[in-house]
Amino acid sequence: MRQEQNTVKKNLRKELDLIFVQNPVLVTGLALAPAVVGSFTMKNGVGLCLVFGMVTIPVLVLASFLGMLPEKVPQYVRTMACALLAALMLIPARMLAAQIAPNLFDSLGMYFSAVALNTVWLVRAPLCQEKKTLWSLWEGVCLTVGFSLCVMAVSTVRELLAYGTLWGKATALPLKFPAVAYVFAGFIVVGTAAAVLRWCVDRCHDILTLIRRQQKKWRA
Amino acid sequence: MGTLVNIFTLLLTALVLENAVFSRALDITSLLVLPFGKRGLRLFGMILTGTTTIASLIAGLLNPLLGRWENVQYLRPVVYIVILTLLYGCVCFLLNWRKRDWFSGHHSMITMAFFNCAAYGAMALTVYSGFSWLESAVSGLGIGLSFLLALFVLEQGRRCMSICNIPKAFRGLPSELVYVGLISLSLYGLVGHQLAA
Amino acid sequence: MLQYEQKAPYVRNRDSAFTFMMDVVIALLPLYFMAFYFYGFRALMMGLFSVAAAVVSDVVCLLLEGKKPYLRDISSVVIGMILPLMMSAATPYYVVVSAEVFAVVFVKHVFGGVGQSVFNPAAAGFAFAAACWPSQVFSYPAPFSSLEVFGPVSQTLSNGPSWNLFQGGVPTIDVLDLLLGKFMGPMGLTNILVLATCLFYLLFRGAIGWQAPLSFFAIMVTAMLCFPRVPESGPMSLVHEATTGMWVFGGIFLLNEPGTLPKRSSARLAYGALAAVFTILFQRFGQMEQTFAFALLLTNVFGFTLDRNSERLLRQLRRAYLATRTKHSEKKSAQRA
Amino acid sequence: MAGFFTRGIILEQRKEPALRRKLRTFFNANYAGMLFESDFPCDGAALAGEQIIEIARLARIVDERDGVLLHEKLEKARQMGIQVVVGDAIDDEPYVSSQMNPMLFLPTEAAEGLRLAAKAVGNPKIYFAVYKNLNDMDLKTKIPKDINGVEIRRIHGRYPAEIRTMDTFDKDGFAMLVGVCSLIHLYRAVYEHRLQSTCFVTVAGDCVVNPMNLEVSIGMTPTQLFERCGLAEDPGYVVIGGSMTGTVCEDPDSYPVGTMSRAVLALRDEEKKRRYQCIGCGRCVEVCPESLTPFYINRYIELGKLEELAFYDMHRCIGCGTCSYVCPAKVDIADNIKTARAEIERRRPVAKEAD
Repeated sequence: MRQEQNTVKKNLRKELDLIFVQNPVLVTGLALAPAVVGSFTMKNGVGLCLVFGMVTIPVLVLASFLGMLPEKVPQYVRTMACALLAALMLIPARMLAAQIAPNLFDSLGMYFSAVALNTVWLVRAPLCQEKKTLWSLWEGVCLTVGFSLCVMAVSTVRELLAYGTLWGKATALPLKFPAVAYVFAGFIVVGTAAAVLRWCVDRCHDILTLIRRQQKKWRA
Repeated sequence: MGTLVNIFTLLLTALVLENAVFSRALDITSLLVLPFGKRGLRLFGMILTGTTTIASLIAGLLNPLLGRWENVQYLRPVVYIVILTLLYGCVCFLLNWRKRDWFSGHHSMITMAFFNCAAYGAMALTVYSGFSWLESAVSGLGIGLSFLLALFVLEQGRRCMSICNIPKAFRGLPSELVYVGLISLSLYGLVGHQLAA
Repeated sequence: MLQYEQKAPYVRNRDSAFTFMMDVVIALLPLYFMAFYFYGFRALMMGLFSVAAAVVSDVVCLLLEGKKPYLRDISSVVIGMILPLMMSAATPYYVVVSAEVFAVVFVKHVFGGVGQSVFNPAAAGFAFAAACWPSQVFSYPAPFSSLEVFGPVSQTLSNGPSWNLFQGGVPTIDVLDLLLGKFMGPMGLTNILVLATCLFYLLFRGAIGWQAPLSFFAIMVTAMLCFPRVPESGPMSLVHEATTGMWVFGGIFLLNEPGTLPKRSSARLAYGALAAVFTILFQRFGQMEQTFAFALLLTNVFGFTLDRNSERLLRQLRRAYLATRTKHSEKKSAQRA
Repeated sequence: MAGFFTRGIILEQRKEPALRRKLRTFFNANYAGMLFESDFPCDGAALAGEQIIEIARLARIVDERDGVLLHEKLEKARQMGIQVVVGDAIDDEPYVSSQMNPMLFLPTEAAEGLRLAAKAVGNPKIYFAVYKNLNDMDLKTKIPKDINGVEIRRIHGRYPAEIRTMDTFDKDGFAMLVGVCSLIHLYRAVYEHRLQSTCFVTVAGDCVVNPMNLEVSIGMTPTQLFERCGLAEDPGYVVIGGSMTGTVCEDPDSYPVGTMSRAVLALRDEEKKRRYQCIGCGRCVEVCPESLTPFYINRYIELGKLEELAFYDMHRCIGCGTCSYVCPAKVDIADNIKTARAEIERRRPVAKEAD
């Protein structure tokens, strides 16, 4: 029983890495296009995270079910099924987005549905086929949290700099850089966000090794 | 003669003015991250050009049909993805039937090429700007070729950055992102405004 | 008494990186004097603010990287001095400072600091400012109007002759004013004669190579003469373009930034030509008034490739030359035997 | 300022006090007794070519230009059929005049030695080569047109003049360079059966009171030489060899001066020689005589990527030091290249054993 619990804790720990150490957007760099272009206001950021969540989690769950299909079914049929599910999930995502902010779809344009085809589930779906459905659900949730953290961070920074507003409400920022909303600044902000994340992860890594070395010393 | 000039300007705008990668950041993931290696990426570029041209050709053909469905806004993205999956299905079926070994080797490359923001963007662009079927094919070709152009530019960038001692936090992906960002800043001088997404 | 880390050539050239950068600063001073002559103290204050911002952000980045900032390394001062000259004298200070911080932090230090700039920081800074606030950067006060040093400028700002050229109209300023630079234009680069003296000073001091400016100006002048952008005679269009355009200033200071310039002389010729081609294309199809900075950013991308290809070309030439020489010497030894 | 079309650099030679002064001798052993016994007659005219080479072998004369034994060099030249023998007195490095000064102050020995060498090789044309750009303000010695009938040809151009000597003599045919000092030793070996136990050294530098050229017995230490010439102040560092291509001598008390060390320099150490970071100005590329790109070579060496250096032809570097001389950021490119070459040499045998 204890050994089985350890594996569960280890798996949980491995999935949690997906959020910070292996962040899908900033570290492995998947699904970059919407994160770079789409996220210039917080509303857009929320919209992107919503669609990403609505698409990736069901697809990964479906992938784990597809794993049970007989071996004869070729792999490309499974990816086609996942893609169709992703397309169908767009419709409820669109309705939900209309509730949050009326003109969300127009401001995002084609990037709203481009998120449906992101490379995260394309890469993760074959891996999830061997997993049990609960684990792939958990992985989907971790991926979505990782993606949304990054996109929300980038979009808040860009909105603050570009329009000086937070979720549409003006803030007391004296300086406005209208160009931060453009595409080139999106690249640079995401690049610096990736660098800052790596810097923080390195520093936490150093601190953790220090603590572990301290503990070893106390125990010895 | 008129259409020829029109096509040439269209191709030029798709290549330089509204470069799919630098002005619309359509296909950054496969450009920066996917582990296809140098020659693999060029092959991937070819496949991507094929998919974008065919996809936008079909979108151009369906254009009058899709245009009329104005009231059903939600269905349009679904239709695009369905078209893409069908294309993917028949291409995979053909390859599986004909060249099995080559297909098994390059399976992930083909899936990436089909389910790709660039392909989706090409279709959305053709319907958004209401091109005829010929113009949409040319704009799809333009988007694919702009991916190859971006690939060439980024190769030079990577080699140039290999000799700069970039601070540790910026090594790898972040510096390439900033590099592509500065190139899109330079192309901003041509575009001059935020592209209609 | 004995030191061991002295390395091979024990006699060294007298000038150091400090004197190298000081040459560029000295070449920039007459432009600042001219800006002060036209627009008063505000021009100098803008230069001061931008240099301060550049140095401060440079020091902060060095501290972040863990390196010790060194007083005599004045490359950020050079960037700080180049940037405000391209803007109009009435630009608010926050525009200059933020463009400067963007240039030093995101363009210079991300790619490795002093020597390894992949892009030209000053050009990228100006491009960022032009993208962010095109109205402030491109609206010029009339020269000899006394501008308030601090606070908003009460002068009436209007578009200069470069806007007419951009729209296709012919600017109606007589040639003498154009040559002396007494027209509405960017702060420092309206007087073409002073710019020419700066070019010769830098060439003589060896701070810039002669290849890149030569090929750049050659192609630009021929293009302006043969294909004028506005319906007027060739030489007149050349005079208009040269005095109002930013590419003359860019060809001297921005193009020859040591980091981004390729190193081989043949590669420098090709680099200057490429920069000229991009400048013309950006002028014809660009959406902005002064698009030289954007064109230069695009040419910086190809700087390294030009160097590498010219190296590859030279290797083939050297092989061919050595082959002929060995054949020649074999023939000679055959004769003698 | 790096030249427009010519490569290399103009150097301030600082040769003058040593070049003008008479050549002095400074021995620590019984110089007269160093003879070798042989039954050859004592005058050059009667000897044949092979006998001269035999004498050179017996006297164990070393050519100070490249460290090759003189008799081997003459033997090889004899087989290849050399058409021109050139006495090399090209001292193009600052402070160094250890070849020019003996030629000027021992003209008969130098000229006769050159004729003997020519006779050994099958009497082709003979010249002396001297560097042209001695642009010192206080240059008083006037280099004559010829020495005892042997014409002196001046090597034009900028600092690394060695590589251009072959081209200047190519018109006359296959040329071979022999150091002047070894010719003088050849003359003494033939006419006085004397072994080569001495070498010609310039003692100079900004800490030396009166710099001069000395004929020194082999094995003496730099401190002895400095005592002979007088030190104005403690030298910052001591250099053996030329001022551009020499090496720092860590322990001047026990370093033996050999035939190959052409100069012993005591140089003051200026603290303000601060090392900046390379700014990528490209002057080293303009100035390199072998038209290499020291900028990229140095950048790859500093990053440790040694496999890229083959593309940039680092093996063709002649180590003349002009890139480090002209670099405004005072980066030691020549030294980096030297260490990188040693590193690549160190790695190569491993590869050989592998396959």
